[in-house]
Amino acid sequence: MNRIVNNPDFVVEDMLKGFVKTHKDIVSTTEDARVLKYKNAPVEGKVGIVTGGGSGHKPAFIGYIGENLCDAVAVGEIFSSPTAKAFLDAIKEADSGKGVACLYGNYAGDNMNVKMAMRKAKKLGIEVKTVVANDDCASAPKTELEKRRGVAGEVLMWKVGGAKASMGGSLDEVIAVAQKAIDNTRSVGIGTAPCTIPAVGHPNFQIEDGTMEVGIGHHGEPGINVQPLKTADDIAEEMLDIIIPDLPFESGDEVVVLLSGLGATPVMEQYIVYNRVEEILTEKGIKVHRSYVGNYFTSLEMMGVTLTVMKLDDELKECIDMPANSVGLKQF
Amino acid sequence: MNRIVNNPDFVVEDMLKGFVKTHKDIVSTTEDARVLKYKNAPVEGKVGIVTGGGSGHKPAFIGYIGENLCDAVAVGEIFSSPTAKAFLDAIKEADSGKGVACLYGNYAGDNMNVKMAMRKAKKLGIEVKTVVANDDCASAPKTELEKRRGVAGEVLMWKVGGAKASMGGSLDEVIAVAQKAIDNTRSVGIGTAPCTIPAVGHPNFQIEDGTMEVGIGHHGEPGINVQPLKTADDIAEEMLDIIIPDLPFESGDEVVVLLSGLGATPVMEQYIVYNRVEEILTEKGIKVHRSYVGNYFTSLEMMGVTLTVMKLDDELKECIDMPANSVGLKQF
Amino acid sequence: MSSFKNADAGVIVDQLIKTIQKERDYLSEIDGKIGDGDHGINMNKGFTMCEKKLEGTTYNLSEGLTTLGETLLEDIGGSMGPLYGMLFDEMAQACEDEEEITADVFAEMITASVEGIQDISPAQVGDKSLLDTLIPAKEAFVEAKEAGKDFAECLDAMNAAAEKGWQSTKDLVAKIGRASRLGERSRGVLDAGATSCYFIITTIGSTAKSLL
Amino acid sequence: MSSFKNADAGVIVDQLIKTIQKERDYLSEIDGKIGDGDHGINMNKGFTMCEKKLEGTTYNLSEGLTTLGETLLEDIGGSMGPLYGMLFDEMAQACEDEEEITADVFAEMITASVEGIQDISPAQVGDKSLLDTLIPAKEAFVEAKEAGKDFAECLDAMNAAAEKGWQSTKDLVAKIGRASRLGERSRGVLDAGATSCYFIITTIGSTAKSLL
Ligand SMILES: Nc1ncnc2c1ncn2[C@@H]1O[C@H](COP(=O)(O)OP(=O)(O)O)[C@@H](O)[C@H]1O
Ligand SMILES: Nc1ncnc2c1ncn2[C@@H]1O[C@H](COP(=O)(O)OP(=O)(O)O)[C@@H](O)[C@H]1O
Ligand SMILES: [Mg+2]
Ligand SMILES: [Mg+2]
Ligand SMILES: [Mg+2]
Ligand SMILES: [Mg+2]
Repeated sequence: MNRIVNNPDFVVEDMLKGFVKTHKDIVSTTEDARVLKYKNAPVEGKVGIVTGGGSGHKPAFIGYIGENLCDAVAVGEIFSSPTAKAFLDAIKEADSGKGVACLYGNYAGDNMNVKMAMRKAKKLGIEVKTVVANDDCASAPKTELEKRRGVAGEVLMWKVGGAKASMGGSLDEVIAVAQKAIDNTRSVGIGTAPCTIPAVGHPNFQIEDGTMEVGIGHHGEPGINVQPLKTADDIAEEMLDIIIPDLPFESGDEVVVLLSGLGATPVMEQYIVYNRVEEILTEKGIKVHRSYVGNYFTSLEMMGVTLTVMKLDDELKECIDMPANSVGLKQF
Repeated sequence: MNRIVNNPDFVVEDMLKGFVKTHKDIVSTTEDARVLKYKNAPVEGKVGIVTGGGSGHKPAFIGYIGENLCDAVAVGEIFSSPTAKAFLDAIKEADSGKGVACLYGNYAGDNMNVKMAMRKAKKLGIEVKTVVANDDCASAPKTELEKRRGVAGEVLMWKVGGAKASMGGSLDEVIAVAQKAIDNTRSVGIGTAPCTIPAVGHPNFQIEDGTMEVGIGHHGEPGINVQPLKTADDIAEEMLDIIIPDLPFESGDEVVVLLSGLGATPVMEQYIVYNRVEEILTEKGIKVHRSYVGNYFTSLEMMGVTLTVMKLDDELKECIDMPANSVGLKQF
Repeated sequence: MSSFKNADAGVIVDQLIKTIQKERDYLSEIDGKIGDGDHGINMNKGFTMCEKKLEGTTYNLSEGLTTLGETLLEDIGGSMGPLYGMLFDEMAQACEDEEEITADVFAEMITASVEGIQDISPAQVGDKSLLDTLIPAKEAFVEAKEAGKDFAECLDAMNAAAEKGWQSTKDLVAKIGRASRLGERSRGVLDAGATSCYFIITTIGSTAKSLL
Repeated sequence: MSSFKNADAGVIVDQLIKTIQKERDYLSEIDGKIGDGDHGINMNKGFTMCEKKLEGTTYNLSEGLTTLGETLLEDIGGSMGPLYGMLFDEMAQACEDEEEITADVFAEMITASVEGIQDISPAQVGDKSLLDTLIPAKEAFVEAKEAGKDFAECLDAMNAAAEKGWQSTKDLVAKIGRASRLGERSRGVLDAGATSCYFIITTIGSTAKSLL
């Protein structure tokens, strides 16, 4: 095991300490050790944006705390939902009285903990509404959208929701646009090597060398199929063949593309895949308004990439183009 | 091999295409396919900043093209120096008539190619001066500073030199401050797993599982010794024990710390190491003015981290604190 | 006796803590077969934290259950935190105003716990989860009571149904949780959550019976 | 004859290209032992690019060498680009104004090439690099000439010294380049750059001799 850690049971605690030391210009700690907040949160007169999830996805989730992004984040153990208390505390930290939009991903644990937190928030008189990201095409058929997992599309959901809140949107407006964002977003992942949770010490799933798992989830959830590893160009095509008909994206559409590495795949390779992604989209008459390439949503040192495409309208474009300042996404 | 590439002989070409598509807001291509430039370069009345090196170090080198950073970068094959022509063309693209500071790392190939480029630049009447980064403590004893390699300290050298040039510094002033930056910077790397050049197909060096190589270079150059893998805290201490006495850094100093992953080591682990680094520095009375943690200078999917510490004076601090906008480093 | 005192029944919570601590490794072992092998660790962590909070205090049943539920909700994330947190919290609320825990009160406690869990989880009987233990146990208790059985007999019926429900998970294909990704491969082994739920229900049942 | 015409000697460049193409795999094989196994690939890439540029054109020796040197500098990075680029560039410059290539001119060519390389590389004889071939070859040529030998005899001396210098690298420990990181483990195999330099020098020597 080539992990650089101390006690593997306390990697999240140790990581948070280092994170806060490094980014005190953006984030601050709260009374709850499992909640970090934007240093200016709650922002007066603004709807609060909350998210949360298991650890191991750097820069997600805490890396998206910041200006025009998330106000507070609940932090779980590696690949495991934060507690209901952490979600509740994040909600409290984010609320300035205008309500809180909790924008998170569709996983059983997160769903239950958010529900518990919302019950308690209601008692405290805090209005909370949710958008549950379900952008992963590979996790369920189109007829069961509500079963689909949330993956890197969450970054775009936070970007859009965070921007709307900063523009002065009401809770309903923020929820509506974040929901629109995720409804117009499709993702798929390709895995080429597994990852190891420090406290476990061995990979909790396998991907044979020379093969790739199409549709893999952010925790190694199995995908659509396992194939011999293809070229970058063919991988780009394979991913778009899943994503494009699913929404569907059509000639004349304008889109945002987010191509993220899963952790250990060199960014060089991500640009190689992205190059072909943009070529194919262009061939199909789909215009790339903006693209993000890099490690935006990872799974420890898993290898592979995820591709996320979001169809824009004027409102979404305005939100995507708004400046933002966080650890994971800085945009002027 | 879990590489996501097309023809392994053309990874650099393919990567550059994807990079330019993604970052056209910052970089642009030039007539030389192996030179990228800041879209506004040459910046009128400003000393040009040039660097270059082998590929595979994302976001270095091209990720540091941008506002108040590098104006043009020469791009080599994976882990191999760019051509003399590429360095020359980068120099030409960066020159606005005020001369060019070529700030690069101490490797035989780069030294020779830069020298050749400078001969030709001289014939064209372009004034070029160089600073050769040699921040890697582990690569030669202190008595042979001129043999030391340049590693992640180059990022700080570019930051400082780029800022000075944007502040209106003359070529001599830019060179002086960049030289001061690197003279006050020490780095060391710890490797925990090797990397594979796509065209080679197998790792070109070995690090046994459960061991770490202290002092490893950015291409797997062997370090000081190989040890059983330590905890993150002990690794932090081991690295500082090499760095601190070398300059030496002393109580009362203010420093910038850059902790970079080598590629596949999760950013979570980097924060864990950083946490202890800052603790130790604080214990020693050394104040961290600013820190950078993340994949700032990688080696494909090598595992491990490099630690870089730079001692500040007022001039260096002013340069480090200046805003910058590039792919690899965005600072407001 | 047909009831026991809330004030005397803090011991039920003590026994729950002891049981989970004792079964820690077994629970992880079962989870390791088709899950990620941490169920015992997760449960033990939560119950032991609760033990620490209760240490040196006096508490009746409803207070003990409240602390247990809150601890799970506050300190254990994942799925177990909210599921068992809800279970104990609802049980506690259903008896917090009662001095005497009668069969009627107990029926309300276990019914409330099932409803609470169903409020946050879409899991159904047959999905291979703790509900395969919990729901039959609740139904057996309620049916026995409606059939006019006394409290002790109801508890026996509940315990027997819990065991049967637990064992039923062996032949099920997981439709929920981590194991669901294994499809057919999840058949043939017991479910970890159903196992911990079996220990929890039968510990409550046996300890309650001893108080009658 | 004691000289040959610059105009007739483009063939030297043609022979250099053919030699490197022929020895490509051997050069990589040698580099693979203590380097990264790409020396033949790097050299072949540069020389074949030069071949393409020269195709369909006529060129004398200095023009051919200029194109070869420029191609290496422009298209081959790493260490080989500047080192051999410099070597051929300096050779070309030393004869570009000469119609006749005499022993004196040739001595200047090879001397300039050594000086050019030393201008950019700190490598010394004994460091296990191409200089272990090149410098003895140059010295042998110059000494033979100063001893009054004719051009052909000087070239023979040069070729013999090149071979001896090349073979000397077998017992050396690398002090420069990639292999230097192996320390003692770099002893016992020939140096890749010294090998390509041996092929280059002896191809120049033999072809030049055939033109006399
Ligand atoms: N949505 C759900 N509803 C009910 N029970 C669930 C649900 N998800 C998981 N479980 C139960 O959780 C158990 C696993 O618990 P545990 O190992 O502690 O959590 P994790 O799966 O996060 O590692 C499963 O055996 C199953 O009984
Ligand atoms: N600084 C140097 N000076 C002279 N020769 C060198 C130097 N560095 C490397 N060499 C030569 O280069 C050869 C290796 O060339 P090649 O394999 O093409 O490049 P690389 O080492 O970058 O893969 C070595 O065998 C050595 O002779
Ligand atoms: Mg788990
Ligand atoms: Mg588990
Ligand atoms: Mg080589
Ligand atoms: Mg090489």
